[in-house]
Amino acid sequence: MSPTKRPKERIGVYVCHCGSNIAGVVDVAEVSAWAGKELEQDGVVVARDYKFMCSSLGQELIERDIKEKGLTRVVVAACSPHLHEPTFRAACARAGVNPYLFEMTNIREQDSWVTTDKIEATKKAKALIAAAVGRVAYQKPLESLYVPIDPNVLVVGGGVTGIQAALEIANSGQHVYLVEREPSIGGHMAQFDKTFPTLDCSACILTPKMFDAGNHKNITLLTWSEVEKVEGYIGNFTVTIRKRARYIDESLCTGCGVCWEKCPKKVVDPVFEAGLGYRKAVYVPFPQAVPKYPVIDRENCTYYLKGTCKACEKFCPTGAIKFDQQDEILTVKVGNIILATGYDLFDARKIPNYGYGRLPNVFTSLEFERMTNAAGPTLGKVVLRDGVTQPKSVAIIHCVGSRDKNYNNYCSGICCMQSLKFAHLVKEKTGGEVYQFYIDMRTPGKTYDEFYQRIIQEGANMIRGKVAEITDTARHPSEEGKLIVQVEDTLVGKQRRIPVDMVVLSAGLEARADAKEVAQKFGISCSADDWFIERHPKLDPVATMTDGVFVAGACQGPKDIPASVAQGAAAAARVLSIIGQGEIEIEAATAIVDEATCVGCKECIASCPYQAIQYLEDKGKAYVQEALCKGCGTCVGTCLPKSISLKHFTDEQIVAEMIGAMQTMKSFETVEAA
Amino acid sequence: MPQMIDERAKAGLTPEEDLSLLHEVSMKTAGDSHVEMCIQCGTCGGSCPAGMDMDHTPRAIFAMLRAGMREAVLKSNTPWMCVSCYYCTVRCPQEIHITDVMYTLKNMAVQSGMVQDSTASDFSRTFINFVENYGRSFEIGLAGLHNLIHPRLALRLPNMAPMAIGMLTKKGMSPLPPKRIKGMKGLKKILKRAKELEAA
Amino acid sequence: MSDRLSSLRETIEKILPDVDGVIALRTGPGGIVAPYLFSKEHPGELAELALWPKEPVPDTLKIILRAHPDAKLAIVCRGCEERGIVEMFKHAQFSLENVTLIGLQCDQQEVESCQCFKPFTVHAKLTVGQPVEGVRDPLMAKVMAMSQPEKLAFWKEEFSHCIKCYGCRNICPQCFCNICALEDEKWVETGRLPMPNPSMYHMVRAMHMTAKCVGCHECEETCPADIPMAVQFRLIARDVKEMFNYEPGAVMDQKPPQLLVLEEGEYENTGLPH
Amino acid sequence: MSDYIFYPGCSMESSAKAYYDSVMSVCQALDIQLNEIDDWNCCGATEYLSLERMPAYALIARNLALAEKQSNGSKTVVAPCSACYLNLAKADHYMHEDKAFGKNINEALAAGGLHYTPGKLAVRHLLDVVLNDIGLEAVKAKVVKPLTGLRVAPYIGCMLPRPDYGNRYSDTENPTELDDLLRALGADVIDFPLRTACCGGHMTQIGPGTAFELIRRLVSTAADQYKADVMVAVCPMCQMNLDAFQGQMNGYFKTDYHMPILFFTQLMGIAFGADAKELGFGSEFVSAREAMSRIGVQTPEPAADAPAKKKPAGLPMPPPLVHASQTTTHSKEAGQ
Amino acid sequence: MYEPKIIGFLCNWCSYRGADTAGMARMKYPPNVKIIRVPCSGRISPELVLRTFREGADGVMVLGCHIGDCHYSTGNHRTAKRMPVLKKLLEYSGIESERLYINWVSAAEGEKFATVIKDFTEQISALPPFVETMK
Repeated sequence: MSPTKRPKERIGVYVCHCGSNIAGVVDVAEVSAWAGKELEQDGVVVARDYKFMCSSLGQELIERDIKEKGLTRVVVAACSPHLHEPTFRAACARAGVNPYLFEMTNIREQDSWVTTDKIEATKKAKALIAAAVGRVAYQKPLESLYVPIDPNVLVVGGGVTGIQAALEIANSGQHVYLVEREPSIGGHMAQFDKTFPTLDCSACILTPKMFDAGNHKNITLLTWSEVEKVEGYIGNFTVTIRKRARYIDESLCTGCGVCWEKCPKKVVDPVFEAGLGYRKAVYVPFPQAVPKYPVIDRENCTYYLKGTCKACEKFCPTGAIKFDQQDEILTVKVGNIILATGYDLFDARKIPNYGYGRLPNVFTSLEFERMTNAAGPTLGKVVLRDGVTQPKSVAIIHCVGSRDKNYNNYCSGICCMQSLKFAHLVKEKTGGEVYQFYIDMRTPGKTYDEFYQRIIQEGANMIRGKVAEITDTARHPSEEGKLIVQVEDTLVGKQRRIPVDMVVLSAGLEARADAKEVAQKFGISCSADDWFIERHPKLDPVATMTDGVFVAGACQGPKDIPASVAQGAAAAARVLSIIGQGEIEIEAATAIVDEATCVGCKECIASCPYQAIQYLEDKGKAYVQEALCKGCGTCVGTCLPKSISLKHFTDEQIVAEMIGAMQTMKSFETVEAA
Repeated sequence: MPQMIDERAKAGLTPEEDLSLLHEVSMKTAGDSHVEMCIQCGTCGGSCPAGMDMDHTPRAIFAMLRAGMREAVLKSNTPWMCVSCYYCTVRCPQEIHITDVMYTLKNMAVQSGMVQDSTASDFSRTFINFVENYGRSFEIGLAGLHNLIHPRLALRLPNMAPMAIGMLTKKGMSPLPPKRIKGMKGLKKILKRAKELEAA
Repeated sequence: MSDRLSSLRETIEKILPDVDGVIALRTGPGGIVAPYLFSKEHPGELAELALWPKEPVPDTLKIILRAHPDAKLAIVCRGCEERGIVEMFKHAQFSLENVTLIGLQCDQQEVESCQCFKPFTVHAKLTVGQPVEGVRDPLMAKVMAMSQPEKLAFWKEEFSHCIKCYGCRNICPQCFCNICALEDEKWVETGRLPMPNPSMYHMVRAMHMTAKCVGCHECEETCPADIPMAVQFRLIARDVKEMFNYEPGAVMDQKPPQLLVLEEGEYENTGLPH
Repeated sequence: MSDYIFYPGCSMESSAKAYYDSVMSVCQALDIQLNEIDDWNCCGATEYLSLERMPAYALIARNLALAEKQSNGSKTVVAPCSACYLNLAKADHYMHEDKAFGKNINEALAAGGLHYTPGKLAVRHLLDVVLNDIGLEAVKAKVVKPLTGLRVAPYIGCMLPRPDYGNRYSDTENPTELDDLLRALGADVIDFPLRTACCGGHMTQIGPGTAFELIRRLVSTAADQYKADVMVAVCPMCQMNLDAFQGQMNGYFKTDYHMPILFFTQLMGIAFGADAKELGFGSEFVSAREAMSRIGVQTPEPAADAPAKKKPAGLPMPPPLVHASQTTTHSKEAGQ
Repeated sequence: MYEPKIIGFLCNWCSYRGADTAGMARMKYPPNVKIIRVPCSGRISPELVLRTFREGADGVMVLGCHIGDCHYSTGNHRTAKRMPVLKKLLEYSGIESERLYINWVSAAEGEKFATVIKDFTEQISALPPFVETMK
């Protein structure tokens, strides 16, 4: 029944209980006994089940069998190979069996966890093991390829996470390219006034780090820049970066500020001031910006719009204004990449019943941050949209756009603490009444809950209930001229209408609007909510499925400042450990052409997504360049005479795997029919 | 043993079999109601235009369903106060089909005979009697009949009579029942089969 | 017919001095018609020039060009044969740099005999005869009209006559591989007669013909069991044209669609879920 | 000429005769051909659903089954009543979403020799058809008598934008489609914050206190806060609750509102130059005569405008959100 | 009622991970589909699908990354072009073309994976066993 004459191999089968994860549903003892008996003809010489195959004892069990029983092939039926394939490959290698002679089949994620019927789950496990045994006999030893690691590192995103990562790496002596899309590094943290729970000044703790990053001899700072293209693989990335024209000659600019003082064009700043304040058409986002050079906002600059003005040019003492400057395209070589691209704020206009954008005195959390910032548009005063009136009562609404399937299903994590901080700031700055509307109070960080208790003590009114609507339609004279927050006080069980002067929406955190494109550019994947996916949620939180590409901070999921900084440092440590190795192993499963049978029709060449296949004119044959081949096998799917094959995924292997599963399924059918 | 049940009742505990109440409601609601997903946030109760007049807010009803408080839920006026405005449904962060659940609770209340104030259910009954016999509804006859059944409603509404007269004069509405649809026989068969299926 | 024969002869006579040879059909000894390389050394042989029955000349071209890559040749080809030559060229089987195509347009009678959908050349600079309209094989509509069990029964019956002589593959000008998947036990149940149902041999072959079959019907001509296998190829060819706007042999530098990335709007034609 | 399957609903034959007359007039003007479903039955309103689920949906589905059978090329069922519209759309949606449920309903229908294929038909409200199939430009082209000077409160109500299975409306809480239409007629449209608040539904019959409060909110906000001349409805039940019960509401709260409640098609008819009587004017409880007389004479009465907003040098507001649905087409045929 | 035998060819990066995601969320689905992991759906040649039917499979699934999200950039484009043609061939040969199923499931779409498996198993159960049809 085998596709070609089946090779004689000595195969060991190991069935993992995974505690009760597998054994609770699959009858593992029965499965291993069955494999030892029914699959003997296929070469199985030993079959065992064990509580935790991935434990050191489990691995030793395999290693001992390899040595004592002379196993030439190993099959492990356990969890997903994405989790433990490397573990068992390494165990095999230690005992002298080439790691590619090992096969893993998934009876946890794809069997015991998804099947209700225990008998059916056991049968499925048998079929999957038979498939793996079928396949493993045809597997061939492969030698891994090693490539040297380029010690330079790319860090994308200049928020607190990216700055931390860049500094850690630069301090160790390696070179970092730090790319930031805005004119200055600093990110969201630079917009805040106070940080929870310590209430220390955000700028005071961030500015020194920004300065260090801007002046480090090992950091090339590329602001107002974006990554356009990424090619290559771990150790050998080639990155194309667009350095957008600032229209400022950086070698001449001293950052004196005359240009933005003199610029007559005032525009709303939607980024740094969160739309609550203004900047000029030539600007630095904030006084402590790093680098100090301004940029000209071409879309709003009078000169670009009308052809006249040039006030900045006239007054610039060093002649640094360059209206004809062009974008620069840079190509850098790096060995590793850290993505720290941060988050976007949920757009509160999407919730019509909260009236943001329609009702003037409804503000977002980021607007409120700017309002409380001493360097912000109101110089730190808490006022209504008219710019002067101090509110006597403020409602702060949690979970805006978070924990809501209509918007974002997840908890944004930071909003509870942020809202409590706002309550404190309102009390401190206005002495007015504060209402907190929350669903559940989540304060799990160090000294976070103490902060919550402090705010209660300060007199904030806590109302448990998700706000239904905010309206200016009064039902009662006492409500006239106010914003009315309509809510069910769920602890009382009654609907309440609370009139206030101002509402602050604690908008949730979202993945960047272009996260998907960025992920695609760097070859990583996004979750359904567009957050970047880490390699393992617990054990490998900053690596990704793409070797050499790491994620840190809020681009991976909502995070507060301490967690972001920790991840930035963690990613840096991972990168440094790779650089320290000097070289790295890459996938050995590449395509190969059988020259004897290749007819030179060039179909594989056209079908390769990577231009990895060459046509040898002299021989009239195709040829795979191993270093370029990524091992997708699309060429194999194309080749009519099957002259091209993919190592570790050959037709023999796949057909034998399929037959193993089919035969077992059929044998159950026969037994049941009898 | 009976003593033990009393003890449980005293302790505010409901008999265990009623923990199936939530599931029952879910099963009896058309489509996927997501009713078990409630996070008790109160968006529904806060949104409800009739919330002020309800015994329990919809949120509280979901908590009571979870607790298996069958009698309290089915005797509550909450579902009967629902005006089908669907604010709760579109705002619910868990996408619970709250309005549809209210219909289910009304169905269950009527079937179990636990309805406390029958004004609303009788109105529905009167309404569908016309539909089941004529295939069409009959607004003016409906209002009249409904007020005959519930004279205290009419007392509460002394202005009802002029309005009914207005219907006849201003709108030229007919005081006669609607014309029966042609396919009444077929419709009756359909409804009969549907009722059997509902009972199954 | 004689008109076309004499004007073909004139055309060949004209071109013969400039080339090393002209591939065309010749009535040989015993009246057997076969491809032949006419040369200026033997101009008299042109008296034996023949038009019909057609023979797979693209293969002859390949054999000669493989042996003599620099030869300067002309070839008399019909519409189907021209498409076959173009496909072989696309698949790097030979270079057409030194080859002159002489298009022979089929007449109505020949079209009927082959049920050909496109009985004229489009690339050849020199042509002989007047192009006539193609026809659609009526069997295509007949198969399409069948229900699923009827189709199954129809092919079961047809393929039951197959003796696995591999004649259809051998004659096909597009089957130029050195080794063949149809001889591999992995894909085809070799050495089993009658064929199991469904016939892997014919299914795999039909898949290989996707975007390759030029509709020359040589396979059906050569089949000793008269199996109308080309109907499947034509039906699929129609789908490929609808989905990816590709027709084998029609455009010189158009690559087969299944090798390439999806173009704008193609995905919508595939019927795959979104 | 665009062809549609038409489900009028019971009210159109009785209390909402004015709606029926004006719909017919407007559709004729816009070349909309409405083919009434032969032998349709009542949709059951919210009442049948309150008592028994399966029969209620079977009752609704009978109409869909008839429509599917009688459909002659058109796959769109148009209902002018929001409640009918939602019931039909809901039955189609749940039969589609919950396969077992759909099977049961079809089993019931089979007892009457009928069948409905879920998803086969698109159920739409007349407003949606006018806006998205006919379009504002075509409507504008028909206007001969712009409603200049008439302050109109656009009132959509609940069941049109919610739950909005087909994503046809820009917003479930603040849809501006009706505003756009009325503006195209030349009316002075107020930014009515309660455009989708509840009219009281069946509570006028069973819990009048609750209903009166809901009516009061709508009428008083339109009248006092926004000085509207008339309020425009898209549903017979909304119109009836606000119009017929306005007097009782006044009695209940000791107020004195006189807010005429008109159907959007009545105003369209006027703008298209049709005769007021043929559009059913005069059958409303709260007379629209005074309000309409203002545009009857050509000189528009100076509206009691709210004082022009002077922009103080305050903080900037965020720009309005552009809905994805506004950039794409709203009209969606069934079966897509 | 027979138990349909189904083979699912899943790409390593999206669909196989999608199956893992379904597992991690403990979503239940029928056990009929046996998964074979391949690097990319583009690896699946029509011959492999046909061979699987020859072994008596009642249904074959090919699941890959969404178009545009392929780990190998455009490997799945080839799948999207090859497999519809194979479906047509099945149809013309008198084999129910719904026995071959192609869809895209991302690593995050555990729920979609479970639904796809449920629906396809149901769809195949409605057909007679493949070997019966071929008799």
